[in-house]
Amino acid sequence: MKLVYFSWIREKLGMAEEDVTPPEHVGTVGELLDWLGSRSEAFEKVLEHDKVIRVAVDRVHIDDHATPIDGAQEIALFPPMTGG
Amino acid sequence: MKLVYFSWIREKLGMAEEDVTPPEHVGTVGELLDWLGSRSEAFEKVLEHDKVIRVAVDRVHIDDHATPIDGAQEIALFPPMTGG
Amino acid sequence: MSVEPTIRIQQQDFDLAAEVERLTQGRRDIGAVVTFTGLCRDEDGRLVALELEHYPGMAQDEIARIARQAIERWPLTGLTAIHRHGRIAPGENIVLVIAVASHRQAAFEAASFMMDYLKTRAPFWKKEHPADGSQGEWVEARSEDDSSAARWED
Amino acid sequence: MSVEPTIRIQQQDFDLAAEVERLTQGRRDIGAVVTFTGLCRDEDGRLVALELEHYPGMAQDEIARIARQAIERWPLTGLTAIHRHGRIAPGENIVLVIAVASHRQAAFEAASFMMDYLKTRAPFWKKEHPADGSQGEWVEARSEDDSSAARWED
Repeated sequence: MKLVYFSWIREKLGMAEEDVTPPEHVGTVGELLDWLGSRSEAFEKVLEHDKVIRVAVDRVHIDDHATPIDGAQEIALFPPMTGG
Repeated sequence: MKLVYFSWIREKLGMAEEDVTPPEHVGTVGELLDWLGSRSEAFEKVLEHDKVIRVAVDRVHIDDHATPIDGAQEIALFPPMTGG
Repeated sequence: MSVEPTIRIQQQDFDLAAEVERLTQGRRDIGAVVTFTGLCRDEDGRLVALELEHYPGMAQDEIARIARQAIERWPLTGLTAIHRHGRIAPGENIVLVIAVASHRQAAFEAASFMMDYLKTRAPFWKKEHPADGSQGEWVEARSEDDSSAARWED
Repeated sequence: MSVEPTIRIQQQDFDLAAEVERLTQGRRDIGAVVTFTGLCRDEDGRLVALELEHYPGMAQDEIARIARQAIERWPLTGLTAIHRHGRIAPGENIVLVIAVASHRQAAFEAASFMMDYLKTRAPFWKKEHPADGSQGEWVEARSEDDSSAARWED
């Protein structure tokens, strides 16, 4: 699965995207974030702000971290939007 | 004093304006309307719609028929506005 | 420094882009421009034109009064209102309001307020010219316009 | 017949008058055109530019979703939303929304709704470029924008 990052999350991680293969036990958005936090210090620091981190699964906003990620192709992490 | 008429009031009266000198006892907008109604049949017919007739004294909307007209130069009578 | 509104009553058409440019050119403090353009409709083919009658001596002053209320109420950086009179065909412009501000809410609300008050306070009257050649009627005031204006009262 | 909104995500500027013309030309059933243009402010000289980052794969789809909601909710005859990305200087355009309808209330409300949702749902992020050459900050989301969007929820 592809992960894509935007705004200060992209800057803090030092990359715009990466391909990952989460272990079997990672089944939801919340579990994915926890697993990503356990993989790197940079990600752990990003997750200190996890209250404001927004997630899109296959380019659709996800409000509930219990949402399954089974079969997802692209998961995006970004801060609250400031366009318009 | 000059009276000016607009929209269907102008059409029903058959004139856009006239100069009048009301008698002494006509001191308010309401009294002016009554006096005008007593002067002509055409005006009496217009006054059948007096609930919707709007009045401007010297180019300012007047909501209260008890408003004095003493010293007024131009009094306008028109139906509710439909611009915009 | 108080904003000086642009108010025009005219027979000829107006140019939306030029009027926006007048309010924004050279400025770096504007965040939001809201424009409202009102056009003549043919009412499903029923009309060939509207005739806009107005009270020349009062129209400019009354719209200026409405504009001053908007400027006092919202932090605007610019405000324009142009109202046409005379015969206007379907598809043609009737009225333009532009409200300019740092933030969008002020611009949206001021433009909406201006239109509600133009509808109910500016001395203009519309007469219909029917497509079938019959004698046209004067457009009746809509009670929705009064209630729309009333929502701005405190 | 359902209205097909025009949605564009682009680096280059847009032309307000041309976009209005696209929605109104040749029509006789339109009574109201509301446009919102959002511009870059210099924040009292503090900024030389904003950088607009976006999520290319999602931005178009998300704005189209918002537009469909507006079209379902109000009787519109046309709807356009254009959002720029990249580096934008103070005084330049960022975003354009145009809502067209028979009556003004639908046009005003739909344009305002579109902007509230573009602010809070469209995947764009603004970074400041300060005039003093320092490292710019990412603009923080405003809670007013969330509450402004929340007023449209039933």
